[in-house]
Amino acid sequence: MIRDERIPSDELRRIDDEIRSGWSTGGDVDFEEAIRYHESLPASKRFADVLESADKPLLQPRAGVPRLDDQIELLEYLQDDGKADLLPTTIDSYTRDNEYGKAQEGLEKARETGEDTLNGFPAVNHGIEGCRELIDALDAPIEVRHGTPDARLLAAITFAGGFQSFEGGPISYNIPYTKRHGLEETIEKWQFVDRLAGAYTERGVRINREPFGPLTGTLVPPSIAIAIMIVEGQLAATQGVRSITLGYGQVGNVVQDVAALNALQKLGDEYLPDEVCVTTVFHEWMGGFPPDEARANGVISLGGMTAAIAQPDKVITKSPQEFQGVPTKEANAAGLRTTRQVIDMAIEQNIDIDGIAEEQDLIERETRCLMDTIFAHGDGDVVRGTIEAFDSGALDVPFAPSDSAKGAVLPARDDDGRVRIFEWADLEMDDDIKEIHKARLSQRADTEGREESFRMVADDVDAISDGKLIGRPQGKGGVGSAD
Amino acid sequence: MIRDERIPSDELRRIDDEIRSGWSTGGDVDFEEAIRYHESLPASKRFADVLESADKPLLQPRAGVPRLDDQIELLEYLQDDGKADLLPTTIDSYTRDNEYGKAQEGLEKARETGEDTLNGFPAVNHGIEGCRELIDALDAPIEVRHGTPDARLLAAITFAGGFQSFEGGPISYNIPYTKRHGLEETIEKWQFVDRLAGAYTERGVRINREPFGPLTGTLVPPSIAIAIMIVEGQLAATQGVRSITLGYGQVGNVVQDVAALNALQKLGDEYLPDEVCVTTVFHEWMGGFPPDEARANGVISLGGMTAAIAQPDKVITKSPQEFQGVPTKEANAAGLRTTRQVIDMAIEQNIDIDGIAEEQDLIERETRCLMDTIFAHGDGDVVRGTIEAFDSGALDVPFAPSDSAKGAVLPARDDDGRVRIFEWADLEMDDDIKEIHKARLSQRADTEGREESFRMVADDVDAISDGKLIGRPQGKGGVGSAD
Amino acid sequence: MVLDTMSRTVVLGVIGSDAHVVGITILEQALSAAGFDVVNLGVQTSQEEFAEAAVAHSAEAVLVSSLYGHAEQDCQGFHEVLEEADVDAMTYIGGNLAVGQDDFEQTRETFEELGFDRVFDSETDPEEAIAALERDLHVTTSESEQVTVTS
Amino acid sequence: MVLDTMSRTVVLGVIGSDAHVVGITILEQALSAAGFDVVNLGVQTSQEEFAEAAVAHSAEAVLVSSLYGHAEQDCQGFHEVLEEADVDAMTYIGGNLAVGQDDFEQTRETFEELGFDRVFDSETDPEEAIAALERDLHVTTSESEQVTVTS
Ligand code: B12
Ligand code: B12
Repeated sequence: MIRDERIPSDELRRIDDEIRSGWSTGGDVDFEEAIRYHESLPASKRFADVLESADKPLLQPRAGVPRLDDQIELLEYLQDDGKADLLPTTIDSYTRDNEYGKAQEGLEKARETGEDTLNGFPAVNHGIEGCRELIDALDAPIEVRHGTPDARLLAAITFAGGFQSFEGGPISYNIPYTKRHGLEETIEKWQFVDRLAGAYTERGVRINREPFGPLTGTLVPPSIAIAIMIVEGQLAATQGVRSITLGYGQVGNVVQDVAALNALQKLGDEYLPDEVCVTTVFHEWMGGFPPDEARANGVISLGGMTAAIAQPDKVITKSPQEFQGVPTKEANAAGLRTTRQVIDMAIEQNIDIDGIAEEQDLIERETRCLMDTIFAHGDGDVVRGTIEAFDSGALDVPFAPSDSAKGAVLPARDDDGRVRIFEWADLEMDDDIKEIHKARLSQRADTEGREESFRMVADDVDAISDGKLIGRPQGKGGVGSAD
Repeated sequence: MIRDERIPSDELRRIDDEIRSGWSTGGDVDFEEAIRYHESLPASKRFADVLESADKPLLQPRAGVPRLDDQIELLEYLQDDGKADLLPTTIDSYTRDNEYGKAQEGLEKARETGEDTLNGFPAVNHGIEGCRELIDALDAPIEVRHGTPDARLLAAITFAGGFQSFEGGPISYNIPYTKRHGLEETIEKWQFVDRLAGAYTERGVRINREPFGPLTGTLVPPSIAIAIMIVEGQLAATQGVRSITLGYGQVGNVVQDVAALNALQKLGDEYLPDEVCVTTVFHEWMGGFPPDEARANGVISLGGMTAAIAQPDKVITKSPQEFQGVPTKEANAAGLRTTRQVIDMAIEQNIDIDGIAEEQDLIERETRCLMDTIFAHGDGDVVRGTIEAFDSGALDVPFAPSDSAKGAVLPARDDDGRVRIFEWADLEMDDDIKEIHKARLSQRADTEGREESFRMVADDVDAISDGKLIGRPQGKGGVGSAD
Repeated sequence: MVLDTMSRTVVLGVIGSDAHVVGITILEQALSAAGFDVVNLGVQTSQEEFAEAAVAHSAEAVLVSSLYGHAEQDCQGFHEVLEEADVDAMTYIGGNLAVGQDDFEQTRETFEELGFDRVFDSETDPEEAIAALERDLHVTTSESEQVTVTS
Repeated sequence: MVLDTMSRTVVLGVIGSDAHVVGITILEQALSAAGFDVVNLGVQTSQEEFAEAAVAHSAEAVLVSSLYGHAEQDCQGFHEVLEEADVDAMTYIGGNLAVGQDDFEQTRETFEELGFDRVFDSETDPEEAIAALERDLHVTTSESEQVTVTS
């Protein structure tokens, strides 16, 4: 039965040896040599330092293509033409499934045909050398972004390959990304990833870790996301990580988004040990996008505006082609520049919106309820508590595809467009908070002259792609019109 | 010596006959027949009614090409693909100069070559029939937009041609648009335009009139714009206009823009006679745009966000190609849809920003100072007062190219990005208000560690196109680096 | 409202290692509301799981969803697997079927060649899928009207 | 700072019926700051007014600005008018020179054919125009450095 305890050094070495034998490139890892490589990198490539010392939100896109030279070209473009402050390398789906063989096939096919037959960069297959070639070629720090339940080999190779930031976590890369991996299993695997990052940290190479805040990207109530961020931050801290970036995905209501980012930073600082430097990352809208680049630019800009007000440490931008598919590099850079323009025009303005403190207070109270129930479920151990709380449904994520979460909680927007909880299922929450949500949602139902139902949820899921924030009834029968 | 008095009917007829003889198409105007044509139009083409009864900001682009069929196609596109609520017809520059002969040449060359040799639609040359073909072809109401100091013939033909909204005014289409026309002259000419609109109004065809609020489009302090809007509204009301849309151009600081739009509506209602229905129009940023469509989309979106908060009756959108030249129809429609998306996502949110009431109060006080000085200059007559006040410099517009304005007042942004007055010249203003501006600007100068100077103004003029709101020194020498 | 379509069973799932669940959640709801009997296999469903479920529930249609850009690889040989299991159902595929900014007509061809009866893009409303199913499975028009008229 | 360029006179104005004044306001300021003697004719300046001013002030360069899209028409025959008036000055044109979304290289050609020595697009910083003037009017390098070094 695993607990929230640091993996002992010998155990770390044992697992490390074992997982590195999983694919040929694993054998090339030499920890001492890797430390020397990191030490040789200029200050401008030290991810944690660059992020933590920035005086305004840094922008980072998403991007990953199979071939190394293409990936270099893509990132150079995003750096030069998009003016990205931080760069990504998004990993392909086969690697996420630990199917390095299939990834190899895809990579070879890509090399032969010139087509992108993988939806990301297979870093394990490229190996340490390939990774370092990438790191060396670019000026900005680069993060590994993936969605891998078992990312141990990916971490071993990319850390040794010179990456200093690694997205994900045992919950956030499990619940939204996979059906069958148990939580206990992914926690155990991520303890290794964090422990490895901690081993580098101990040697002065502070690997930045970034739990994935948006989760399913679809109307996730802020407190659920924040509680999971705190848990993953705690787990990482236990293993020795000292630079942690907690994430949050825009819901589109400015007051709620600013309040949530404030709460995320505040509770992160409070719950995580003092020796951890906590930063925040804001993801531009992660749900369904409008099938129209012009409208998508509006969605992106609203994200920029929110970022200018809340001033997170980092913003992950979307492209106007988000709806359609993997964006061209031009569209990706355009998303960066649109965001930059909005932020830079708005950030020097004093924009204090009423009601942020109240909303933040509500989010904090909700988050504390969830944290309390997690600790209670685990008799004080956050690992056990997380597993038990998901099991009982006291902790849950809307639209979770994973068997490890009930996925029974359902969100809906209130009359102001803030995300509330419509179906609580077994989610743990104080009654007075539930009453607040209930009242807000019944106010909306009144406005719309209809009952609260799954149809409202479905309408809200589609609303932003349909051009609105709130999924108001349109007169004509929509989804669920027959119930 | 002209005064703010209604043109008598016989005088109206006399001038009407005279000006209609200025170009062949003028002869076709038959007032009674025109009234019947207007009466035959469906409710959806009654500009004033559509605008005044809307429950959210209506969107209108700018657009004009020389040939009729091209103009129809262009407007259909903006209506169908851009989802414009209100349509424009922008007139070419030769017509604005009353050079109908040159416009005719341009039009014929356009017809021969298929190229757009004019920068707008020569409505006078197209005549009543051409105008009506346009009105008939589109579903939405259409406004005439131009920039013509002497727009009498244009008005006579377009009103009879079925247009029910007409932009401009004696100050707003003089000071920013022309060097040599005297104010007395343009006022006299616009009295006719307004009187003609009033004649239609009397017969139940409420022609909407829209003074051009952005003026030079470049850092115009809100109170200057609002005072001129009120004056033009008063002049129009005197001549019998009953539907007046006062305009304002975004300066980019959200608090100041919302405050200005609030003040515009409030003071418009207060200063204009009760029988006038006062609405407001917000122009997305009218100054220099970034030479990059992605960044331009950010500027446009900030305008949309501001509109969602202030909720003017109408928004005039910009396109992402504003910097480059006359936009393609696709870019024009994109500007509309980006704006729509931002407004529709933000408008249902309760976004109350601190400090709007204070800023609005300041703007109102400034505007009253200017209105008081205008009345005082004219011994109670607003026409005389306006002429005298511009003459003495008590009323002035920054960057005015006209000989009728001193153009000596200079704006600069304060540390929050609000437009303040740096050089007052002879502008009339209470000392305590001047002190407020002074304090704000010296705060900025302190922040930047430099003196207030023309260089600050020049930096602010370029700031938005350079990607920022405030023209902070960039370390390297910019304009005026040698002074 | 209970319709005759209650007897019409459809199998629904996301193929391959794709985890995008929101689309099929909405689809499941809409199909059920329209009177279909929906067997939702969830995300990350293998070709074999689709075939087994289709056999076990005598499904009249198999609805495959894919969003993440690996649809083509994931569907190679899918129709052979169905055939081997003796599944004789309509097959639909929908979602975001290509990597990158592709032309949809090309994508449609690719998937029709793979054996799918209908191919839908990601702008597809659930109503369109329902209408197609009603046509393909010969649900009578009056029933379908009952469904769409109620608002 | 006083420079030798003080003697170098340039005429500046917006041609035709164009009223866009902001650009030349900034240019005037920058040119003066760089030591040029600027005769600013303002907006809506005719070809003849440019020629007269150039003669009257013995200008070494005539700087024409046009933003509103009629530059080509407005500049037809301009160099003939200058010639007739015996103006022997460098001629520059800048601003937004074409209607619509044109390719700048094409625009440059058009205006070079019309007789302009240099053609600038609307992304031109005043510094570029100053640098070109200094080169074309043989202002010594050390002077120009004095100008750009001070910040
Ligand atoms: C939310 C989201 C996520 C969430 C998913 C959470 C979850 N578990 O569901 C998260 C953040 C986890 C995620 C992860 C990934 N995502 Co994603 N995601 C999206 C996003 C933004 C919205 C999808 C959505 O929920 N839409 C709302 C629902 C209601 O619509 P829908 O899914 O399109 O379904 C409707 C229709 O398509 C249709 N339909 C769907 N299936 C079928 C089937 C049939 C038979 C029929 C008739 C109709 C039909 O009807 C549905 C209901 O109306 C889209 C982009 C977009 N569309 O805006 C990208 C997108 C689908 N994702 C993409 C990618 C690449 C990924 C990742 C690989 C990348 C990464 N960096 O992590 C991973 C994949 C993980 C995995 N193993 O699957 C790409 C796919 C690229 C491509 N196809 O070329 C997209 C298009 C984004 C992009 N532009 O790059 N994603
Ligand atoms: C502000 C503005 C206005 C204001 C002008 C106020 C005033 N009197 O100055 C108002 C609202 C009145 C206006 C009116 C019109 N405008 Co206007 N306007 C603009 C806008 C938004 C900014 C111009 C500006 O001030 N820029 C800031 C200054 C500092 O930059 P600049 O002018 O480009 O000048 C710099 C450089 O170009 C260069 N430069 C300029 N000239 C020269 C000359 C030389 C020799 C050199 C070396 C360099 C140089 O150096 C300058 C300093 O850095 C531009 C679009 C844009 N650029 O974003 C449209 C724009 C110029 N306008 C345009 C049009 C069509 C018009 C109107 C015809 C349309 C209308 N609907 O009313 C009228 C014309 C009226 C008239 N008779 O001239 C078009 C021109 C289209 C084209 N060329 O293809 C533009 C591009 C907008 C568009 N996309 O449609 N406009």
